Amino acid sequence: MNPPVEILPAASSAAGPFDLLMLALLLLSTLMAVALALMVIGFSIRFRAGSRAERPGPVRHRRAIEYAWTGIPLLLFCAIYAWAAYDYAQLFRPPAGAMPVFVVAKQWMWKLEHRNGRREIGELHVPLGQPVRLVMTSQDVIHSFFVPAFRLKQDVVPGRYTTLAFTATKLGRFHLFCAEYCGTEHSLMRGEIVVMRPAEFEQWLQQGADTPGIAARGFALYRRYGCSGCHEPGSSVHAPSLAHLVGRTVHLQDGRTLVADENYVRDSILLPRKDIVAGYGPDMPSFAGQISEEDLLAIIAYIREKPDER
Amino acid sequence: MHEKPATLVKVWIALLALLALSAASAWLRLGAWNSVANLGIAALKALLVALFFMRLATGGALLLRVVALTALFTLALLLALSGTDYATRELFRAPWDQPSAAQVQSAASGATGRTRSGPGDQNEP
Amino acid sequence: MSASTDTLQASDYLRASYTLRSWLTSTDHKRIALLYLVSITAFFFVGGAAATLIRLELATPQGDLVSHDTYNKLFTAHGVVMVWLFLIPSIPSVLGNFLMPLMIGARDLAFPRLNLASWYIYMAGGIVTLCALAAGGVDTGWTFYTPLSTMFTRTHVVLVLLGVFITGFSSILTGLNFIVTVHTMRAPGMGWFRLPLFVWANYATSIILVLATPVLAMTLLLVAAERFLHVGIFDPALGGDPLLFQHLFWFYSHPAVYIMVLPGMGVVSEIIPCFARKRIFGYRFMAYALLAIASIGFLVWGHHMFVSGQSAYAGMVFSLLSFLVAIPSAIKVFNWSATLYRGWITFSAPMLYALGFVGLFTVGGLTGLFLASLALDVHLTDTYFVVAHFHYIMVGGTVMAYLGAIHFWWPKISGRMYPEMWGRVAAVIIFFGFNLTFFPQYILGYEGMPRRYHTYPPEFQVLHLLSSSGAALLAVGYLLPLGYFAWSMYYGKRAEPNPWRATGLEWQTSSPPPVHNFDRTPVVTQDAYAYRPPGQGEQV
Amino acid sequence: MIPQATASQPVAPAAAGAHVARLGMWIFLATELMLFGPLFLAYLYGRTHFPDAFAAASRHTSFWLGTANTAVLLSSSLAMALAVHAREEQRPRAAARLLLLAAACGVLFLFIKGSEYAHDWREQLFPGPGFSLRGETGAGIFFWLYFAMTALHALHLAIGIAATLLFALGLRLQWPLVQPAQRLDALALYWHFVDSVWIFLYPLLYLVGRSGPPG
Ligand code: HEA
Ligand code: HEA
Ligand code: HEC
Ligand code: CUA
Ligand SMILES: [Cu+2]
Repeated sequence: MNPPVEILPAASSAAGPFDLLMLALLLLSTLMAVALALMVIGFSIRFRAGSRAERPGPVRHRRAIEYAWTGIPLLLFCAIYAWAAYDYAQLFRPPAGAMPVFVVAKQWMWKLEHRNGRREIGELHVPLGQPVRLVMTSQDVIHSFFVPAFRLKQDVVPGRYTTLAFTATKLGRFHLFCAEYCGTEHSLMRGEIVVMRPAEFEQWLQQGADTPGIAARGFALYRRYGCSGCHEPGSSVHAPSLAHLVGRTVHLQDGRTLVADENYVRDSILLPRKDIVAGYGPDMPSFAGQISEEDLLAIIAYIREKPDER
Repeated sequence: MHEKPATLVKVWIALLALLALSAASAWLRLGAWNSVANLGIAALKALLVALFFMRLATGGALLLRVVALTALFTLALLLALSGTDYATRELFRAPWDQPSAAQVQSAASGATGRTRSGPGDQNEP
Repeated sequence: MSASTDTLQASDYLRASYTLRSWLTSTDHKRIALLYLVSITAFFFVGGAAATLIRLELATPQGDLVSHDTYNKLFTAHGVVMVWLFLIPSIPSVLGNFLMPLMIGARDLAFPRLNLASWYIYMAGGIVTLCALAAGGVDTGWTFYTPLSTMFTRTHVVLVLLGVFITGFSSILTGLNFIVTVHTMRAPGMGWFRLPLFVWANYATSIILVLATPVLAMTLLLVAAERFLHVGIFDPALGGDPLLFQHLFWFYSHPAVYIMVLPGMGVVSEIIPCFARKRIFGYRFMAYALLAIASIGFLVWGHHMFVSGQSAYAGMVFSLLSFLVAIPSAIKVFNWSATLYRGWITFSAPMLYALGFVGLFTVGGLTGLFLASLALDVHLTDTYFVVAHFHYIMVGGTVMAYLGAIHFWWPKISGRMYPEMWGRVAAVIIFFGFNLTFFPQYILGYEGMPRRYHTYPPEFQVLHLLSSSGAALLAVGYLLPLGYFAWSMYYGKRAEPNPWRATGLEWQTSSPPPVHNFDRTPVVTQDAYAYRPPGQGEQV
Repeated sequence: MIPQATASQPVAPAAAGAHVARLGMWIFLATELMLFGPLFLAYLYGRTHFPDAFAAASRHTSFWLGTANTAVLLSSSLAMALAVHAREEQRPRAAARLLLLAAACGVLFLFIKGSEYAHDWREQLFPGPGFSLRGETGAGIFFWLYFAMTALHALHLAIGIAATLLFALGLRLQWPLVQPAQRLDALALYWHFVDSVWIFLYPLLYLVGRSGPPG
């Protein structure tokens, strides 16, 4: 049990800006609420029916006041909005070289896999001070990855990837909650985040690497499902090279262009007819229903790191 | 005060002509303009129906016109604001996702066999 | 018409006939309002019973009172019953029905039979929902998020959807009736800017009812279809999008929160001028603000989806719009406060409730701003902070206003006075019980306590205990009015036509009003709220 | 505000009946439009995410039947508008005949629609097991929306037909229920609305990708 000395630890780089904005808004609204309360209570006492307060004539109705108390909140609100939106946008800009961790949520547990293949359930070890980027999906319903000490939360949606980036700034163990209601044992879908010193983390990571590494597993799957049969140079099928695909700009047949990310690769595998690459035919078969979420993540991890063949 | 039967018949003829036009235009290869033409014609037809058959053109229908427009506008809101989500969802991850980071990484990690080196060492110079 | 106060009026609407049948087939808006009053009160206690069990369970961190599934069904039932069967119809269907025709000087609503039909539809929906709950309930939360509701839960989703679906049509018909009534049935001289703000509020509410509820109806049908036929609109495996449901649901449900609060604002705008003996400050701004809330309210639904995987750009648009919708609310709070200035204020029970509304709505609204702030919502969403936010507005705000309204118009409705002393005691108990229940939840939420949690880490227990004890106090506060209103029906002092010396046409007719509302057509010659200081000319 | 009694007339609604009925019906139509809203949004979603599948699926609908049906419905609307006109000119018999004509067009529409459904059934276009366009992700969504939208429309039309027949009969037999002119007016508004919905369903469901697959 955490001692209630500190209401809530601030353990990520997002927590500082959050608490600052929270405090600012708290002050502003307390100010407003107290001012209003004083006004209402003050008037109530001063102008109670029996009081002798002066009430000279009918209150003249001043438009100016009304415009003022429309306009001033408007300006304040715009300022808060801009501040909050700026902080929000920062959450989507992980520093370069963030360490990827793959997360698969299911009723009612968290399955996590590090890049070297070390897997954990319900617990996530991360190094202190280094950016981490979670690539998350769900096998069934919507869940939500919530770490209060980090002030971060992101829904985990079936059928696509959502990401969450953070840098831990405090050693220790922190709650991990599932925050989106997901059925019977929603409240038991909890876990812990363990923030370790980088060196210890490194050690920890090496200990339990029970598989050859997620990308290597992906490579094996890549061959097992026959992707290599079409996508490797020298294959007889006319299919695009997948080297450096993630992050590359892709031109589609219908004229659109987009930057390939995990969701795009995922859709290419499961819904190949959705976005056809310019210059290729709609020949890729759909693998929907054949590859498990974890295997998909492994294949994508492989494609992410796939070197140039040439 | 209301439309004469002759007007109504004329409107009907116009409607049928528009129908023929949209049916025919659908067979032309106009790309995205096919839809624009079809839906534009549909809007025109609906406008004719509303103005003449439903009598929004006649005087004294101001309130009714407001009701009709409000409903259309609300429907448009549903489509448009949900549309902002769908139209920008893909945009949202890609540019902020630092594709360059991905490349830095894959360049650094080299061949796929080299998995034993943890990600930590990339970040510690 | 003031002479006949103490004589029994054979023609008043309560005594026009006594049989059950005459009540169940009445097209008199006043009788229909009472039908609603009875049924809505019953549903409130059903929802309250669920809340009681929730708070009991949460008194300890372990799930020792009920099982996981039962807990999940409890908060779902609580949300569904409170939102659709209690709060949405509460003020419009009971007081709106009773008062709108009286306030505009009409004999009835534009479509009296439709009005009765609305009640039957409401009851049908309510009974279907209750049956579904009795048959085992449903565990999706009141939000029915897909794909949990479509593919995973094995509870009675479709039956509950059907109940809500049916209830929706009752809302639609009520809204339609109100709009047409306000447009076409105003008494001579009753121009738009002479309407009491309560009428404006119900008019604005009706616009939302009419435009948003059908979307919910179709959305619920789509969920049912998805469950039966698995068509794939919400299933990513078939190309669908689970978030599509959220867009559709919140397109209705955000405007619906204004359905729940606008009528309360209308009530408060009647009560405060009356007990401050002053014209409301900034009448026109108040009227425009109601319309502004109703219309901008349609633009902000995406603020429930900031971390759902919705595009961040869309999030930014919705956040900005959410701040905009707060402006008219701010105007209202300021104007209510300003109305007190230089008034002659008395503190009868309705006024206590109204002031309670202003305070608690402000706190709830201000915390709404926290949630609308993108970066803050990332942490606060789906925690008890949200639970506290909406209870502050819905319970602290609207339920307070509803109770205030019942007290205020009780003399008109029943022809009897409620016991003033008890009214004040209950108001104070409710105010303190409420804050004790829900203020700790803000702190819980900030500390990260997720909502819809059956069990929780032990460090949250202290605050949960405070909240549960507050709920007990709150329960007492809610049971009191039930008791003394029932008492006053038989033993209360007889009410004069206008016990509060209020303006407004409803006070010009006898208490309780005759079946036809007015003996003679009222002709309006003054603006609303023409209050004068005591001694400077009487009202009636 | 002391209301002054001008006359001792009983309180009567201030408004003319015609206005009340029309306003009520228009507001009802607004709710009807919003009822279709989620289907349109689902369509927008599917169409933008699976443009090719939607085009391919739409090519499986019956172009000619859909077009003919549109013409039938537009004509029914003309008959309805003329009926209202006749009723206002105090020619109830002519009005009744025109109503019958409108209803007949409606029935014809439903008949054609039914034969279309039968055709779709044979072609296995009902999404579900045995759906013939399984391979094309998104085609299922298209056809589901196709059936949902057209069925909802047909339901509305069927209600309209029933009401129209009642009115035709009532006008002939002089039932008091259908006598007030504004009631027929309201029915006509409903009918034209149902027609307008179809005007949009037609290009959305029948005309997508008619000019052939892209490329
Ligand atoms: C009657 C009900 C009601 C009302 C009126 C409101 C009003 C508002 N709500 Fe609330 N809300 C709900 C009921 C309501 N809400 C419910 C039920 C949920 C949760 C649903 C669920 O998930 O189950 C919810 C959730 C909710 C969320 C999503 C939280 C989440 O799940 O992440 C957000 C986010 O933006 C939000 C914002 C707002 C805002 C900005 C207002 C504004 O309209 C408030 C405006 C009022 C004021 C701002 C106060 C007065 C103003 C002043 C005194 C001005 C002076 C102030 C300054 C100058 C600072 N609400
Ligand atoms: C609209 C109105 C409304 C109202 C009036 C209330 C009233 C109350 N609600 Fe609320 N509540 C919601 C709407 C409302 N609620 C919604 C929409 C949700 C979200 C649901 C979801 O997540 O899906 C929610 C969720 C919710 C939760 C969160 C559950 C969770 O996330 O796990 C809690 C917890 O404290 C709670 C408590 C209360 C309490 C203590 C009251 C009190 O004010 C109630 C007081 C009334 C009484 C206490 C009744 C008195 C009667 C008796 C005492 C008789 C009892 C009889 C027996 C016990 C046999 N509610
Ligand atoms: C029968 C041949 C074939 C097989 C097998 C195949 N693909 Fe493809 N793939 C293609 C073709 C052709 C394209 C280009 C057309 C398109 O975009 O659909 C393509 C496109 C892609 C793309 C998008 C490439 C880009 O540049 O944007 C990805 C990613 C991809 N495939 C991954 C895979 C994976 C992973 C597998 C195995 C699980 C696989 N493919 C199996 C033929 C194949
Ligand atoms: Cu997983 Cu809640
Ligand atoms: Cu909202």
